[in-house]
Amino acid sequence: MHRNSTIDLPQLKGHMGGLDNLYQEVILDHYKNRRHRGEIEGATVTVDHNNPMCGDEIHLQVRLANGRVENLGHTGDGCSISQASASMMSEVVIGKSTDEVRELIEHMRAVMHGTVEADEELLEDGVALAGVRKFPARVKCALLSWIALKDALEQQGEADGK
Amino acid sequence: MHRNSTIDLPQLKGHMGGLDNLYQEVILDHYKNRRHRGEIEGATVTVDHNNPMCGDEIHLQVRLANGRVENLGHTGDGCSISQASASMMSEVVIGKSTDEVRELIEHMRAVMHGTVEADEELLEDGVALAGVRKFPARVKCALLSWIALKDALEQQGEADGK
Amino acid sequence: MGTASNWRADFPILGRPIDGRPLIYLDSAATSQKPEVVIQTMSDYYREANANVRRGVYALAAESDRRFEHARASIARLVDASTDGLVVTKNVTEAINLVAYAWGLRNLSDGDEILITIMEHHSNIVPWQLVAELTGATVKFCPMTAGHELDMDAMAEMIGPRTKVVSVVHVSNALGTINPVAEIGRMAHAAGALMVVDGSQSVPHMPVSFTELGCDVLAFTGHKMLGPTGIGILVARPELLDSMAPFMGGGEMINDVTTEGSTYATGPRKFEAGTPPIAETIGLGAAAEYLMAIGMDAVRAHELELTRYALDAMADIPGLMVYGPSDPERRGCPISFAMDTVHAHDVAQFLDAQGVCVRAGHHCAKPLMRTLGVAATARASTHVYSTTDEIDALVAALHGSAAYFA
Amino acid sequence: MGTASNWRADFPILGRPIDGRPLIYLDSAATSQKPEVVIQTMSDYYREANANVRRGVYALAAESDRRFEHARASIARLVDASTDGLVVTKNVTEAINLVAYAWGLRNLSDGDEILITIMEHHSNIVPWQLVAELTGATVKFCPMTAGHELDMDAMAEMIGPRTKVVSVVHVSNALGTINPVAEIGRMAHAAGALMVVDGSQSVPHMPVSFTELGCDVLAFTGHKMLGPTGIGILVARPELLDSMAPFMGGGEMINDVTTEGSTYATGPRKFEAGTPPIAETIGLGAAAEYLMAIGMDAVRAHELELTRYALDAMADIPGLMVYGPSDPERRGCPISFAMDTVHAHDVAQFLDAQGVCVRAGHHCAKPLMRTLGVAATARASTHVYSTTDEIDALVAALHGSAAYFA
Ligand SMILES: Cc1ncc(COP(=O)(O)O)c(C=O)c1O
Ligand SMILES: Cc1ncc(COP(=O)(O)O)c(C=O)c1O
Repeated sequence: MHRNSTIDLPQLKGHMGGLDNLYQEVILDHYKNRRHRGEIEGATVTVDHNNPMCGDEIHLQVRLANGRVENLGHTGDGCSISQASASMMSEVVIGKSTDEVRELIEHMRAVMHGTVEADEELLEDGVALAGVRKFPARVKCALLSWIALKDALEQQGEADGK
Repeated sequence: MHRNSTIDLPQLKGHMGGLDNLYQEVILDHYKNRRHRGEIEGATVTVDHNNPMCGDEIHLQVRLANGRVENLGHTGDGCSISQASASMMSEVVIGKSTDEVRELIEHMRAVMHGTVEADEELLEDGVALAGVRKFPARVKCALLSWIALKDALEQQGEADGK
Repeated sequence: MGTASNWRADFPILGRPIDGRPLIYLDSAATSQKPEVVIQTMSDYYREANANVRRGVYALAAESDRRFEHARASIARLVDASTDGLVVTKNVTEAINLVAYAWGLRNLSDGDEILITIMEHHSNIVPWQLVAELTGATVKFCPMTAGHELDMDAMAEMIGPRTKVVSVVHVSNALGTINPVAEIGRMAHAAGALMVVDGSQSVPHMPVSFTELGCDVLAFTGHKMLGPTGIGILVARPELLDSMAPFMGGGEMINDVTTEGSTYATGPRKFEAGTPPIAETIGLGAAAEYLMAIGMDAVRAHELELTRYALDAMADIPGLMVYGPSDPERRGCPISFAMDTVHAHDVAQFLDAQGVCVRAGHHCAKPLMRTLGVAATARASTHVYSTTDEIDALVAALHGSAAYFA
Repeated sequence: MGTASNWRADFPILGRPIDGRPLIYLDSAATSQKPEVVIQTMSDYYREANANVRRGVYALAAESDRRFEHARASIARLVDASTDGLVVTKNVTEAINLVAYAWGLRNLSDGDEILITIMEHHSNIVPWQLVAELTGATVKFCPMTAGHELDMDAMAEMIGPRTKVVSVVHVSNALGTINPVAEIGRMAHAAGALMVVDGSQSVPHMPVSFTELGCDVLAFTGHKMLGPTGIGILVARPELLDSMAPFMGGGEMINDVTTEGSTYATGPRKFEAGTPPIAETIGLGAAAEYLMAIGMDAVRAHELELTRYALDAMADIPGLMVYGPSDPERRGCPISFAMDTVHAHDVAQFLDAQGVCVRAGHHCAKPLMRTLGVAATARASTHVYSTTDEIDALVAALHGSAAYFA
């Protein structure tokens, strides 16, 4: 046998190197207690996105009014990273102006593509997602909800004739 | 330089090993003086065949009557092997019964595919074509007119309702 | 030909640690590893005999032709078929599209039905949807039972006078289920329909005889059967090939080309436009010979043992759901599973940290996933080089992942 | 990067005697030889990093992805294009069929014209004839001048309001002629037509910038550019790809698949159904890097010198007719010729006995051959590894063949 089949279970967490960096406590916490999960009232735009490579799905409902994201709710199915990311994103974007949100989305994309360092002021808990960069296959999971929100802003913009 | 650029020309023939076996005198003679080249009178069936891999073409006119190949003429364009083969074939099939000709064609195919030795009684000059077997790319050239003749016999058979 | 451990030594990648850990490769259903002889046969070809095939008069071209035709014969022999019906494509996806376009575009029309199953890979769904759209035909999906096998009663009912083609996966890549394709073929033929079998997950792992299956088309893909990427195979009855219009046009597939129009080659070449994947054919020939030297019965016996061992061990993992038939005899190699508390991607990621490579996702079978009510599963899959030790490592890591994400 | 003789040492096959003779390979227009780095890069991939691409979460799959994407970027860089427009196919023939089917089937109808030229390869003729047949469009052939160049006056006249697509070979494989494709592209665009360039014989031999050519599609084939068999490339404007319906359906090219219908991926993937030729892409990436390290200007300069040298030497052979432009600057690498007393096949066979590999036949350009009034020509063609010594050997053998068959 290549390895011992009895892994010392309680010891695992904190001893898995890069993996612990991917699955930080704050990420698992958002995964287990997803903020703003569910439908919202008065959504002005709804988008469905999926990751065709793996099957992760996100349904986003957004209430855009007065140039702000007034409320946002998400449902769907996916891995801890995609779900935690949606949860973290919700927390940070609600209440912000659409310009600020657009900037946030761009920042998050740049972080994931490794061109800038994550800014905790901007991303709050979402700063933990920076650990995903080491796992290229998961970057799409982390970005799924952010891309969906970008799409929602654009659709609203078009509907408003901008 | 890899080789001497002044080849001693008059010495070439008879010193080219396998090549001399391919281009036997009798083949080059048939190539230069093609027997039964041209159109014939009273052809009962005409076929056009080509070798799609190289462009060799053969047009065969056959007069089939009384169960025999009464006459045959060929035109077309091709390499020494395909042309010599048409010439040799013409000599040997004219006057034979269609059954004998069918047998001849099968013999020639078997020779080319290496399953039997060439029978000089049957093939006459055509026995020289056996040297082609060593050059798989040229087997199709050697067989072109024979396959065309086979096709002609079949077409006539169908026309005669057999 | 020895035993699994001997075979294992033939695969150079399995001897190299990845990130300092031994590689435990359980993703053979996505693509298999390659034995040294396959890699070397292709390199040798490029170093010794490289020339375009089927047209050169020089000795090097004759040698290239010889190796190419030798390989085609070996591939045909593996599936008990004739080279007269063997078409080389770039992957099984092209092979199925070829049938859909070349046969379907001219033989399907409004009201006709294409019958596939709910457990097909996208490569046996989308080509049919595309020709359906172009011809007015409809694509029907045969459902499966609660035991994740094809519902043969439904199949019998769905095959009717409108059915023009039935196309079924031999072994499901997402469930492992072995489907009774010979029986379905008889039903299809009785209704006058064409029978197509997607052998992508069967041909690499068990004896498959095109002749005995009795289907019209058998398609499979090189990279899953110890061969290279860039090659797929379509085997068809030669008469079917003759009756089909060409798919792609170009060099090699013609009889004559004029400015007025073209006529086409006969036999498999009509469907092999352009320079074929020469080195890949030669590499796949080496893979076929390697498999035949082991013997497909021995391959099947080895993998069946692994499947039985894995199903047993996985039954003891709390919260683990295994898809597909519970009887290992009714399964090929892929074992799809889900853990109730951990998402498939997270399982796969955790396993990777233990050196265990499994796939997570929809396995290109989204209609099946919807039927199962999941977005993704994890999947472990073996080949000749796999061992029970590797299954042990998988099982240990699965226990670990439940703990890690608890 | 040194000189031709250095480059030559990079090609293992050229160091091996064939039947006891050094190999004098002058058939690079049919397929090129491969440098060691290309062969080794593919073997290394199979021995170190083999895993299916674009979906695995494990480290081995990430490494496979990394090599694959790195290669795509190198290939794009070679032709000054963006990877967003780079579609991987099995050969250039598939690339052209892809455009013919995916664009043509939906954009052509009765009365529309497809304009190609009399010097096209069958792979740029037959796909258009096939879609013409399916759509009612007509294929027109632009003629050439007595000097074997495109008749640009005729071209100007033939491009009209009915012209929907113009597809032209950049360098003729049978004549060597370089065609003014940028200029033709401007004419095509002025008429609102799509411009497709077959770069099979240009991309391997000279600097080609997709951006500067200004065409809509540039297609080329891996095995002629020091890369492996089993891969071709289509480069297109990304907007064009977006506007096109899919060609083949299957895994990888989808966004979602349901029993009701499917939606497709965006970008190049929409046209890459099934497992791509992974090792082949990585091998072609190595070939592109090898060519860029030499520099395409240096490649062109070297081959131009060889062409000039060969045309000069061949001019002295009695009874030898050379096709194509007499000015070497107006030619790529292929040199087609005929001897008045010896048929092309016999020439090629005799040359082979001298160790010189040339091609004889119609070069998949039968409409051109008919225009030239011949059934076949012989053709010599070079690449970076070719030398003037080899041209000397060719010329000596041509003298010999006239004597042999006299
Ligand atoms: C100009 C040209 N176009 C197309 C092709 C076809 O290439 P492939 O056979 O690789 O598809 C060739 C080579 O045979 C060629 O020279
Ligand atoms: C059952 C089945 N069909 C089709 C395919 C598609 O194979 P490829 O991607 O090689 O065309 C696969 C593998 O992905 C498969 O498992």
